[in-house]
Amino acid sequence: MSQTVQYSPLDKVRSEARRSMEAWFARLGQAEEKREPVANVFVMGNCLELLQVFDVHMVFPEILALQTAVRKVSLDYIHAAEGWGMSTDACNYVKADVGMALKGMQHPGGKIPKPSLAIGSNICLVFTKWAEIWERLHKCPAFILDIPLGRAHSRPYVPGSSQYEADKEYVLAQLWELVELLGKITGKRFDPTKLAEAEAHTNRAMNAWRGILEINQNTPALYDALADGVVLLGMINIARGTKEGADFFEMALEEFKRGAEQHYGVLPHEKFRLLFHGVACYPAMRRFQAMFHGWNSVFVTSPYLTFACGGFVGDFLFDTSKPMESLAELTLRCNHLAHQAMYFTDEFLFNRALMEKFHIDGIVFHAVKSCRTVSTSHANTREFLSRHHRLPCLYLESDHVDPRYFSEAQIKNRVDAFFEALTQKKFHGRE
Amino acid sequence: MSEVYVTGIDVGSTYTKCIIVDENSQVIGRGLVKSAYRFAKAIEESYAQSLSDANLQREQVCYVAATGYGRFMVPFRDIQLTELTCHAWAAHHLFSSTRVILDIGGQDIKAIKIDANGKVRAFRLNDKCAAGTGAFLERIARYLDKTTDDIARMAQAAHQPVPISSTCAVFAESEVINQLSTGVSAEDIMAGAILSLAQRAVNLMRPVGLEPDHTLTGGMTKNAFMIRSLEKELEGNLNIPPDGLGHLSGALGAALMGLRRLKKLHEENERN
Amino acid sequence: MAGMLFQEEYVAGVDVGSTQAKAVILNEAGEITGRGLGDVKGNVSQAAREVFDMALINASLREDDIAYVIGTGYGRFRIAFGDAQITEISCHTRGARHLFPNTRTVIDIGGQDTKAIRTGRDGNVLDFTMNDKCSAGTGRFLGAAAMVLEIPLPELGPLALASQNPVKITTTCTVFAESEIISYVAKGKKTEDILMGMHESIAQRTISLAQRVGIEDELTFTGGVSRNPCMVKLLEQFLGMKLNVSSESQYIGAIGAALFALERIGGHVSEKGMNA
Amino acid sequence: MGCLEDLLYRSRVIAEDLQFQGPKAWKAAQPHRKVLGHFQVYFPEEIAHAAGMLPIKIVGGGNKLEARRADAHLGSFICSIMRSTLELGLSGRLSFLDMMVTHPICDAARHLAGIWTRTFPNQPAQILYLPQNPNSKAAVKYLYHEYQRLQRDIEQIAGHSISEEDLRKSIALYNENRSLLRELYNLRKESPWLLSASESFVIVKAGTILPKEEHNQLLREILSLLPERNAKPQDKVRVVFVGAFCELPPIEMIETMEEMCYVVDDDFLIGLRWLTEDVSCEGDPLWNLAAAYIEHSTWASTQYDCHKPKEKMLECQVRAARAQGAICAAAKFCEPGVDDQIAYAKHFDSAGVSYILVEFEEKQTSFERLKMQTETFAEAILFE
Ligand SMILES: Nc1ncnc2c1ncn2[C@@H]1O[C@H](COP(=O)(O)OP(=O)(O)O)[C@@H](O)[C@H]1O
Ligand SMILES: Nc1ncnc2c1ncn2[C@@H]1O[C@H](COP(=O)(O)OP(=O)(O)O)[C@@H](O)[C@H]1O
Ligand code: SF4
Ligand code: SF4
Ligand code: SF4
Repeated sequence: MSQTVQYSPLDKVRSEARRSMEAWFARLGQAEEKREPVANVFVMGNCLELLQVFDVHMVFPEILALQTAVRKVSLDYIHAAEGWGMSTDACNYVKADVGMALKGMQHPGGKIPKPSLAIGSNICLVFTKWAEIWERLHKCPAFILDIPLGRAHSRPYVPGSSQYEADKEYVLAQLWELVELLGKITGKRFDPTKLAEAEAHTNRAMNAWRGILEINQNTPALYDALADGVVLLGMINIARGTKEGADFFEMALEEFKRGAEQHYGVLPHEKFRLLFHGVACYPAMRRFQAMFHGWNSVFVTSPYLTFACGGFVGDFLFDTSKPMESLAELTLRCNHLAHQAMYFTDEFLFNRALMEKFHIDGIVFHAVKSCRTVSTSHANTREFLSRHHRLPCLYLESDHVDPRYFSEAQIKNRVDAFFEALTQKKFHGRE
Repeated sequence: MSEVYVTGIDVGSTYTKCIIVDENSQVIGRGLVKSAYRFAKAIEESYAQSLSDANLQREQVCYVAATGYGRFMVPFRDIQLTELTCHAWAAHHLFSSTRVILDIGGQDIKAIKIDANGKVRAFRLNDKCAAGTGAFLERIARYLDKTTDDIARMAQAAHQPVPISSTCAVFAESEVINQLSTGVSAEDIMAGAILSLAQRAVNLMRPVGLEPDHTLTGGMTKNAFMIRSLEKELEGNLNIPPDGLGHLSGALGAALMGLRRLKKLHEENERN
Repeated sequence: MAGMLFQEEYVAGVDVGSTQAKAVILNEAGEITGRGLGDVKGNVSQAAREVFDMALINASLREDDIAYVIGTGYGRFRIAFGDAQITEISCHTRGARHLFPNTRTVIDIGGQDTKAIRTGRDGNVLDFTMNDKCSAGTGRFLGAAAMVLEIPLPELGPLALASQNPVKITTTCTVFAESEIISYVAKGKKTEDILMGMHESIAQRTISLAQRVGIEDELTFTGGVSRNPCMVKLLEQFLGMKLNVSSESQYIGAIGAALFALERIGGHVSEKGMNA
Repeated sequence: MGCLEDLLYRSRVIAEDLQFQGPKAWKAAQPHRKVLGHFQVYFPEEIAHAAGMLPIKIVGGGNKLEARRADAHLGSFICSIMRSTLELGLSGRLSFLDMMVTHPICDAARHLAGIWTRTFPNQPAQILYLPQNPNSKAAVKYLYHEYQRLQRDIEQIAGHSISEEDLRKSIALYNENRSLLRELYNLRKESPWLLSASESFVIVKAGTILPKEEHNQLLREILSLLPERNAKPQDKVRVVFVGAFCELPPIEMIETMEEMCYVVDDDFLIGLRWLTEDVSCEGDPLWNLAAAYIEHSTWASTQYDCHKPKEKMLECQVRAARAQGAICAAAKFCEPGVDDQIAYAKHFDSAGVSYILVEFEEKQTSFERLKMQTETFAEAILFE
């Protein structure tokens, strides 16, 4: 990053992640030939650990979709899907995926196998719609895991309460139904020890994950929660519940710690520290990032890193002595928390303690036009925050896949104005 | 039935078109007038044009079918039909094997699928956004200080079309300025705009099914570059109504539908 | 200027918008000594040059007399002779505060953009929003009406004010607005009623936008559309408050840019502004 | 008993009342009365009714409401019913509500409770988590627990508890309402000239804010007068309309379609007709209510159910109504709606059912395109 040859913890993290990602694609490329079962799953509410017990390959259509954008081919896929009949308003992840199916499952990363099973959930209701599309396109069964989520603002959700227990019972019952279905599809028997093993790997990975999130409280920040965050998120999804994944995250944490000791900063002259909220703008990641780096600002954290990692609830970890129950509980709790944070945003995400710990100067909301799950509350939250907390907020609208919604001049205008104001505030004390 | 003449009038947002057919469905008169948003005047003028072209008096016309955006504004109409039905019918009449019809008008794009009898099976209209319509090209032409008639000629002269990525017809203008000032030629910009419009149009056709063969109707048939771009996108040939009837297809369809209706009424009268 | 004991310093602000380019020249006291206004057609850099030259002539100065030039507006990076660039959000705020020191909210309606800005006590931008990727509800919407109805822009507002029975314009698209206007013409609606409908629709959209940042008194209305008396009246009526509108309103972005330029060379006005 | 035209007029006035005068008057008539508002689509109103509350359905503001404030709170990609509902709140029209409930019908609507809480901190808002996996064997039991939770929350706000007997009475009242609505829809299928879809729409819509006792009375009177109505069948195409499961089309839009067609079946306010059979009053009434939601319910785009593929459900509906085609609508920006249009179109293409796809917005006031689409549709069927 800077001119002097400096140690960068990111080098190893990035190269290892790239290697894993390539290996993942390679495995997927062979799955169909080897007639191995494949499940389409989502980054939230996916019970990966259970799928590992049955040796099912996992395809993450969301990750594939965002990669089409990163590799600048998403518009082709979107066109194909819109030509097939999809609305311009529908989530563009779905369109990129449908486009891929229409193009014979060809993805820039390699050939993607057709699913033998689709596991949707209600975390995002587009998942259920998406699963319905797969039922029709790929003629595969769909399983919808229904997780009761947050009911109201600041309502306690504690183990032992009648609501919590009822919810847990419902989730657990569905997991057993999923086990039955997986058994039918793979012809394998359920092995609780194997599940416990996978959960133990996840526990290790999660412990390291927590350390990685916290380490960015350091000044300067060690990684960019947006660009590098995407790499980390990719890994936590494709490698969670495996030894490889656990090793990776422990390695990453070590690297970051070493970086911290050497006062490494992802930006050589860090001036502003920001919180990023929303889904990233993949079609123009670099240009987007450059607009912020140009002002020497770094994204130090992003709620997305906790939502989309699949298993993060404070200090809660799997209890491997009762693997199924624990899986139900973790799935319920982490998604409940994610939703509480998304719907009833203010109290969970924007508390003073967090802002102070990370020394945050401002919040950037990136509303994705075609993602209502994450973006519906953005404008309202922003309005609420800047009125009640007087926190500088920047609200941008574009898309996570469709490059047509990224208008450089317009976005740059907003970003520059935001920093002009922030500079006045931070360095000239004007308000 | 002697001396039967039927008129079809297509009152579009940009042009008002008129056709007179005789009982053998032969076109004997035509009129084309810029609507310029003065519909009453445009209707009168185009009708007068077609009458004089056909050498007919008003009284000799037995039936008038109106279509298009302003179909209800034709005071002397006997029936009104939508332009979807009329374009479909005209295309079916001219090319009996056609199954998919594309009409790019000033205000919208229509993709229509018909069956072997010319009946509309399915259709799609573009979003209510001007980004994908004839108006899009006209605005860019206007911005480049050119007229509608120049559009095709300019595009032909392009060397390296630059796509217009903006989703908004108005913002596209500022994209145009931007490109002009970086030295891109007006021709390349126009060609790029047509290409992106062609892409949108073909995308609209996809959901109704791309089975051959396709017909293009409406004002865009005058734009040879658009025809080529569409054919490239479709990877196939497009039927273009012969004899300059392309722009008049809506009116032609209306006239032919009118003739059919008239014959049916006669039959019914005779039966009674 | 030749013969003077002290060489007086001048600065310029050039605002290249999507529709029009504006330039102003200020002396060290922050007084406007020259203005230039022209349409942006075809070539952004050239339009910037032209209005700058116009302002120089207007101020009877040569280019060498100008110590610092700040470019703003959508075409700010295309101003070849500029020393720095600042967004029009900061510049409009700065300009508005200069003319109306108690400004807390700025609404700017230009050719393609509508912006709402909330400023703090010190004149810093606290929050702002702009219309999204659709030009609906901007000055261009009125431009469309002017063209279709063949009425010169400056007469739109006064004409609309005569309306008794405004129609309801529901199309949000600038381009389709043309056809909606036509359909009203065809139905025999009065021109002023159609115009009023257009104005009301823009005013509505503007207010919803402004509410995102929260509207505080005093509100200064800037940009080309602020020259339109009907829009001023409607905004005042809907908001129930008085607006500041300057006769320089279309130049406010350029003035703001010039004030920043003055600040860069260490002029008086900026100092005053800082301590105010 | 009034004359039919008066009753229809009265229904329309109630259906278009943006001031909620009826519910406000109901609340003011006695101290301690409480009103519960619930957003589209389905809500077990029986529970609130049994607690002595007036449950009313919040269905947006239509095209007469001027939205000035809500845009500040929602991005440009959110549907109109969300906007107008928030506008109703921001303009103070809903300040008389004692409780607001929303449902996980779609990703946008799930945010409503949070937005409500941030914006109106004094009005308790919550999400009722209706199950999205009705195919699980555990779904009824889960919903039973969720209804119990809701019941506790309602009791707290209503200020007294609900007995099983209260609940049974309410269920019986709602059973009657649902059966009257079924009768109304049957009548339209049999003799669409007696009652237009737009008239039926306002009659049903009046039921969103009328106390059920009064709505039942209104329905009974109208149903008894309809057979005598002086109207003769016309040569129009019979169609089924779907896509209004949540956001409602403007009345003028229904009227526009009816110029060319008889809309013989539709999904307007499907939530009021969600349960397709009477709910049993034997045994545990709350359990029965939960079981009915899973076992005897209709279908909609807002719920996944592998036993109810939407395109097949719609085809059955078209056939059952002896319709010549379907108008498959979707509200602009409504993801559940726009996604299902594809399934309908693909299926109908292969099954040979005539259909058109249309988009609408509740705030729409011009229907030129819709008119062109329905006319073409009707022309294709009439002129073959
Ligand atoms: N001479 C021409 N050369 C190229 N394009 C033309 C010409 N005449 C018309 N067009 C195109 O056709 C469009 C209008 O077509 P038309 O079918 O008449 O529309 P409408 O029915 O809406 O009036 C115009 O927007 C223009 O782009
Ligand atoms: N004399 C005038 N009276 C009313 N409106 C005007 C006048 N001059 C310009 N406008 C409006 O102002 C707009 C241009 O405003 P401006 O702020 O210069 O925009 P931009 O900065 O985007 O170029 C035009 O679209 C027009 O609608
Ligand atoms: S709507 Fe958002 S959360 Fe849902 S699938 Fe699309 S991008 Fe993901
Ligand atoms: S994006 Fe542009 S063309 Fe499309 S509706 Fe908006 S103003 Fe019209
Ligand atoms: S109309 Fe559609 S998107 Fe809007 S709230 Fe209803 S279901 Fe959700």
